[in-house]
Amino acid sequence: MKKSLYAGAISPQKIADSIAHHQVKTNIGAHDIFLGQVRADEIAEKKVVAIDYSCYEEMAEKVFHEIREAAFEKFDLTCLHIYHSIGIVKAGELCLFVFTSSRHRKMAMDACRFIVEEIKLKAPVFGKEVFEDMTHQWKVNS
Amino acid sequence: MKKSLYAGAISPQKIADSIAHHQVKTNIGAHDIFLGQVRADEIAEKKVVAIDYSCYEEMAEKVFHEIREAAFEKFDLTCLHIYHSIGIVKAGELCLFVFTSSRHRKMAMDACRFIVEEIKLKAPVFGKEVFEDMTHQWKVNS
Amino acid sequence: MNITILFFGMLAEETRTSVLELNTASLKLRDLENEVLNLFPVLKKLTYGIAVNEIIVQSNVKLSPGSKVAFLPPFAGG
Amino acid sequence: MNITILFFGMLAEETRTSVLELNTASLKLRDLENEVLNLFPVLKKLTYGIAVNEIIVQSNVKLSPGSKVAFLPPFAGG
Repeated sequence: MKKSLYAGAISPQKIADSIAHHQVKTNIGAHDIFLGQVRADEIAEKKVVAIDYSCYEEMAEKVFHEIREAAFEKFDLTCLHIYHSIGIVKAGELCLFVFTSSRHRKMAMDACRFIVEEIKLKAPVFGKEVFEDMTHQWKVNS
Repeated sequence: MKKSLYAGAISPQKIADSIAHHQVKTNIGAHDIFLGQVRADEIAEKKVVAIDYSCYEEMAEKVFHEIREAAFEKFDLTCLHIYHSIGIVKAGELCLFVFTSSRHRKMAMDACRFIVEEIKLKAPVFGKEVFEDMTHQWKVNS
Repeated sequence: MNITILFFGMLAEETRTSVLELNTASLKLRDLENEVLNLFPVLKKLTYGIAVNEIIVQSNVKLSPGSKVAFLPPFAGG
Repeated sequence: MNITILFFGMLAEETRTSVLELNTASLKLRDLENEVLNLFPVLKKLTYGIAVNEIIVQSNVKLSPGSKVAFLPPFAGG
């Protein structure tokens, strides 16, 4: 089973490498990439400097796998990659990388949106928002 | 006025650099990236090896500018970049790079889709599909 | 029978526990849940969902020896 | 008056012309279009749109000295 959990922040270079790998697949006409980036939100006058992500690992990988299978079922995709950070991701760094590829744009875009919504809803991933003074609060998806 | 026309294929490295530049903007929570890739379609048993893009340059830049303005008007975006290749782009290479950033995912994704559709519809860009034997046919958006 | 109890995120922080092997007489999930709430009263004021063997369950399922029962705080992925 | 005629893509290929300075008596777009169709009859069997001064026009607009009239084949961007 392909792993989706990724230790630490996702680098722009990893994204470039992933895009480059798809240039041999000449039946692809469209890619859609969604990236989640950690915001330096201010909460009660304290600034978020990082999110420390943890998860229920076995369940999370299973959920990512099911989301991937469901996306291939629903949409006519050539390729699909999902990476979610675990561990510390600083404000401004990337914590989620969803990459869909298809012959046509509509499929790639519809699939990408579906996957992002499914991850938010179903992946047992937990985020500790760490403030400048090293206090923290637990993030909840809205 | 920011230029959107770009000489030749768009490299994965350019995309990585563009993503990296946004890591200082810590009010961004979501990026959406759409990439158009040239397909090696087979047409009447001949394989497309490249598309040679040309355009009505002054008008195209004006149209890209208007699409950008309309997107900022319609969606709550932090950043927005559009690059379209002009000249030869080989099969497997990237010819379009649309990059939207926002606090929240919905805005970034809605804007990205809007922009891609607007470009297809309104940008005076013309594509010559070049075959292996160097014959060609003119591409028409479907 | 032996059941593995797992806590994550805020729940692990509040209970100061992440894994617990419980020898229980509870045969069904709601009985076990009450047992756990009595052990960790702090859970009563927290929001959580429950996964049995890595699958989210809403109903009062039967448990088997070795079942893994995970208490999950609100998700924050993506 | 002098009008600049521009052809792009397939139209430039078929007319073997990309820019043309035309000294014309046509005051309105449809008259000019007919003049151009007579000069390049090949255009009659091709699909095109027209932009005057970089803006797509559907109606029979008035032309001014120095207007740029572009004949545009179907778009293929994106």
